[in-house]
Amino acid sequence: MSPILIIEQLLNGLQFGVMLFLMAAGLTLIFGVMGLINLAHGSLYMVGAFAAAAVAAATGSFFLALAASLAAAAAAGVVIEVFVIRRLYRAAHLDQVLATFALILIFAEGARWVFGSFPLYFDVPPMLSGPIMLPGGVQYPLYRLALIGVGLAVGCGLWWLTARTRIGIQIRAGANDREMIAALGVDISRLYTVVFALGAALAGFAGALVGAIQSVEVGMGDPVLIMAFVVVVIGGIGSIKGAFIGAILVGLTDRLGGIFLPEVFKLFMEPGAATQTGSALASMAIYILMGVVLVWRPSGLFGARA
Amino acid sequence: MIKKLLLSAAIALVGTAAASDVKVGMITTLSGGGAGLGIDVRDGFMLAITQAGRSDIEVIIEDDQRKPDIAVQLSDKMIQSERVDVMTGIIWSNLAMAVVPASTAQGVFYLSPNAGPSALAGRGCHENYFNVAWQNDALHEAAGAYANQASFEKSFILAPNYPAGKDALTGYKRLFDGDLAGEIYTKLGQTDYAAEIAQIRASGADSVFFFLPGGMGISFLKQYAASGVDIPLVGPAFSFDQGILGAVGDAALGVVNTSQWNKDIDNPTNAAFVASFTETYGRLPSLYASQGFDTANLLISAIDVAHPDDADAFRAALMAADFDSTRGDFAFGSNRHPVQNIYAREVVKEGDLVTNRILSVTLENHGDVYAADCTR
Amino acid sequence: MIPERFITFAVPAGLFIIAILAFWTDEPFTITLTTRVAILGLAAVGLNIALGIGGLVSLGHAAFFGLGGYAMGILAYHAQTYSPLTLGPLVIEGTKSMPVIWIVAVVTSALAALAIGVLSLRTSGVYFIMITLAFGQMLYYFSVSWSAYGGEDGLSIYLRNEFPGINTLVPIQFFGLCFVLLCLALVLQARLRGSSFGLALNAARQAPARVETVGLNPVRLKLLAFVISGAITGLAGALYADLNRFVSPSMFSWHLSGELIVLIIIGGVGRLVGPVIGAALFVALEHWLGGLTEYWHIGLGAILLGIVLFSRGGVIGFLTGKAGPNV
Amino acid sequence: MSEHLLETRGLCKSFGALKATDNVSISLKPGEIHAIIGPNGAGKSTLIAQICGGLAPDAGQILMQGRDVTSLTTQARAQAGLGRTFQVSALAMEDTVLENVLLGTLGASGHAWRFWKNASNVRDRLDQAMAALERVGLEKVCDQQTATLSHGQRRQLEVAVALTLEPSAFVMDEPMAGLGAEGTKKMTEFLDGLRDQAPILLVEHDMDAVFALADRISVLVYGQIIATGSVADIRASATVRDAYLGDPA
Repeated sequence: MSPILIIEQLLNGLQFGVMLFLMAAGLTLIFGVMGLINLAHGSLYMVGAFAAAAVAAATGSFFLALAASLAAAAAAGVVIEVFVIRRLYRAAHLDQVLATFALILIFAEGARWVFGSFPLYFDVPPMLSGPIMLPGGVQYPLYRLALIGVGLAVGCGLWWLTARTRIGIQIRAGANDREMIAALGVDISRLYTVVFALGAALAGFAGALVGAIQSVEVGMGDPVLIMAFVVVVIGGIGSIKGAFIGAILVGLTDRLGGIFLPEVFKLFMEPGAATQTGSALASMAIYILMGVVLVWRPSGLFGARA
Repeated sequence: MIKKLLLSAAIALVGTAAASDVKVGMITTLSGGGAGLGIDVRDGFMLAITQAGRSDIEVIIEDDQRKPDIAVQLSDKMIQSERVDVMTGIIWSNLAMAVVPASTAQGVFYLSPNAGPSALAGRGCHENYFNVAWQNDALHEAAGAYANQASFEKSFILAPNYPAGKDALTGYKRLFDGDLAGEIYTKLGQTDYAAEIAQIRASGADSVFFFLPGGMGISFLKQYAASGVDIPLVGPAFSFDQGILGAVGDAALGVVNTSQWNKDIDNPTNAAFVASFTETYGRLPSLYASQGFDTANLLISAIDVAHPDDADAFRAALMAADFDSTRGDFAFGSNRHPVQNIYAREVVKEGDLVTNRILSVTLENHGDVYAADCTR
Repeated sequence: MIPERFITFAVPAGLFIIAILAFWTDEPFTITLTTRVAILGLAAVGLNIALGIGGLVSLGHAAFFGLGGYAMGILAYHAQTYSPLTLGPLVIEGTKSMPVIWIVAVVTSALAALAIGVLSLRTSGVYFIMITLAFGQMLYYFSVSWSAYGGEDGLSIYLRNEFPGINTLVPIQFFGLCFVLLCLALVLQARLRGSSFGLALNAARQAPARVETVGLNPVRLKLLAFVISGAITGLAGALYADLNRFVSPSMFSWHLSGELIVLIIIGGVGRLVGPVIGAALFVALEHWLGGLTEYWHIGLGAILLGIVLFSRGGVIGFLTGKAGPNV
Repeated sequence: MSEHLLETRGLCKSFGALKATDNVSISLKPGEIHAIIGPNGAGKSTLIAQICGGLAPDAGQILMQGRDVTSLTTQARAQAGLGRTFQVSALAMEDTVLENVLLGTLGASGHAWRFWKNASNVRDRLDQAMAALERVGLEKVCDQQTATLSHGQRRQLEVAVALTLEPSAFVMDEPMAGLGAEGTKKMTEFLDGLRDQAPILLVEHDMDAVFALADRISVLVYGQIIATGSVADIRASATVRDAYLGDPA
């Protein structure tokens, strides 16, 4: 293992982590403010990617495509908030699970109906394609570096939004005390729609950003959704800071585990079996991390309540 | 209304009365992830049936949603309720393992248009199971042989951590004479290959062999192109099929892949197939479509000789493989798997269209190593 | 309005009659479908004990379903290949005997439920949902990457396992076996619900603080409910594997966990035979809608949304005019 | 054995800079009703939560009959003889009135690990439960769903559940809350008779009821007990008047 390889893997873990953060931030906000568990968050990720791919195909512009992903996911978010989710705030978690599960089915098959069964084409813009040489001789894809930058910028933006703006104060108040926010005279139903749309837009944005280097296809949101759940559980529900730290932890664990666990097992097993065992264990690494955090802190690293 | 009902009832009666009709059950993936492959097989198959104008062949099509348990239930339905004579359609090896042994054990013929797991080619072969596509290893072996022809000496190889992935790497290694710079198994369904690409970069390999079907391959190719690593790629056709190339775009250009079919194989059957498929469905045919088309034509050729009720005669007719294949010459080996040419193709741009062009024949009349184990 | 007691007896009887009619009219596939209803119903009855009485919204019950399935798959695989299973010094012979397989399935899934329950019950509410989901996924990925038993391809068991005195390959006989187990589970749930344990568990869902202040431990009550629930779902998994003569990681998939919850909600949460009604409707929908259009999931999703938004209490709630317990 | 059935010694609990409980020492003797009064936010709920086991104190001890129970769980304290009623009714609303009381009898027996026999078919428990319901006058509605009870009846049911435990001490959090004049009167009479069975630590806002019932009163302000004494002492205390009673809030 050369130091260059290790640095590269750290960057990869970081890049994966910040993208997870975009997903997890929306989930944790929506849960923190409205007490809603949204399984359809992965579908919004997919909506963003499909919208971006469609717009990129029509206009050829990557940045228009990104804008489209934000708009489409936010619009989808508003639509499902107004027609479905709004009726579920007072409902039991069970109803929320079921209704958002139903939304997954509708979105997945709907996307296939509209866009067909084959993956869509969506690629990195020429100005961001190709590798770049980092100090220390590490060659790294420019686009991924840009993803890390964008993710960190969105993280800062969210921090600024929640800590420094009026709507942020309302969001934090809503997360802590729903009666209080009503007493402050805030239009709750509008606040909820705005937060839901914001969470949806973040998910859609992540879908588009990642879609450019992966395949844009039906069901692409499912694995990310479950990882984002793990992030939220680790970070603590309702905490943006927790989502950020959790996402980076999960990103690093997942990426580094996949590479280094087989190497570790090679120290005392024959290579074939070591690769097998290492890969099998690596696939469980983030869940084991989650288990450890739960034993240590049942309400997550930065969670206020269990 | 009532007249209509009576009419359809009459047709139904006639339908059941005509005992010489052949019932074909097609279980394939038409919804969910990977539906594109099933749709291509279905469309290719039905194109052949329609072109032949055969009204004595009734095809019942069901969607397995790529779920093995659904596939098993559908095969129960086909056999117990519809009482089909022949089954076909399954795309995925794991679904084939769930359905094929039980079906052939119940006396039904099965013609595989895509999956060819090694377990069904060797000791687990069955006299009623015919594979019209390839044994799973074939394209990977061809990739290994191509690597020798291209004088590669040090390959980095990767595949998802599941049985077909392991078969792929085994297949490549079987014919590849060089050394391995690295061998990794990725997570099934993995979409980010940055870590693997970093390892490839650090490995000092002169070639990379990968088997990453479906969305995995798309992700890998895009990320590989962006990484600046310029070690040549080799892979089986699955990641370069016409449906996928549209999503990969220029990132795939120049990659060599192995296939038993391409749209520019020069024979009249193939030319007619490509033209009529494109005209009927408004898209270029894929590898899978050609396999569906060949499967149907093989079936038709056998039905012309004998009805499946006459199992021995029908089996012999299938074995003769007396039909015009889109691949040109086509014959079965002793284990009822194809013995055929495998080509190296290169991804090229024809106008705006990213597609494949044949470079050379990599393996001639290639069978599989499991045939010796097949004693039935 | 129909009394719930009537529904409780009519639903299993109806399922039985359909199977018998299918037998007389020689429609083996209909029997296979009723068997599927019985097994999915059994799995959901298991979940209903945790969910309907204990209020535990587990989105990871596929874990137990899959473990039950793999208990069958692994034991039968070793019996089928005549190779014993070696775990270090321990050598276990495979078996094709259903009763033995069932016991192994029940014990394995109960132990797994204990481990997952201990961790997830440190939390509640949404955390619980997400954590059970995550642990279910963990087993899914493990089964995919553990190649000794087929990984993603799964394991085919060519012949159904054996039960003394019964030819399990005959559809109606295998249905009978599954049906009896379903009825036993229903009786067990009914007794459990009326027992001291059921009373305390039911109260632990509605008012955990009250249960604590009378000197009972609500977490322990819920943990035991989770274990019983996992064990029953595990048994269903073993039967499902035998129905299909095949096991694969898809038995662990989180869509299946979601579908089990769907079955319960369609029938009515916490209702004794709710899961059976749910399973029957689900299987019927899958076959009718699935026959009508490739995109049948859209229809299924719309129906589910309708149930959540407009009809509390599922089918039984609608028939009896009484809303079910609040979970 | 201590003469105090329930006692706290130097109890402290802080939330950040806020001292919610500040060196609180109170006791409960056999046969008495000891009322805790104080303005909103004085820390009454925090105090009760520590006594009953929902919240761990930062410092200090809680003793029952001389035994240190500070580290015991809520369940263990209940089994040691602590009967509690809640400010907001915590009842199984979907169950019948009888089932709620049967739950109490299960607690009294120490476990609920019976899985087959129907819970309402156990003779002793049924008798015990019905007796408790008769004490509070709810025997006629025992088969009704709890959610259909009036507010006053729910308060009575709370008490009945606590009664089944045959506790050695009661902790009651605002049992009069939300009751009308008539209900308060009935509840006052009932509690008056209950003190001989077991003493009551009573947190209550209704001053008339407190003055009618209490043997001793402790006044809690900003987490501190500023005075303890008889009804007359407290009425007369200038400190209390300044800090609390004189305050129109």
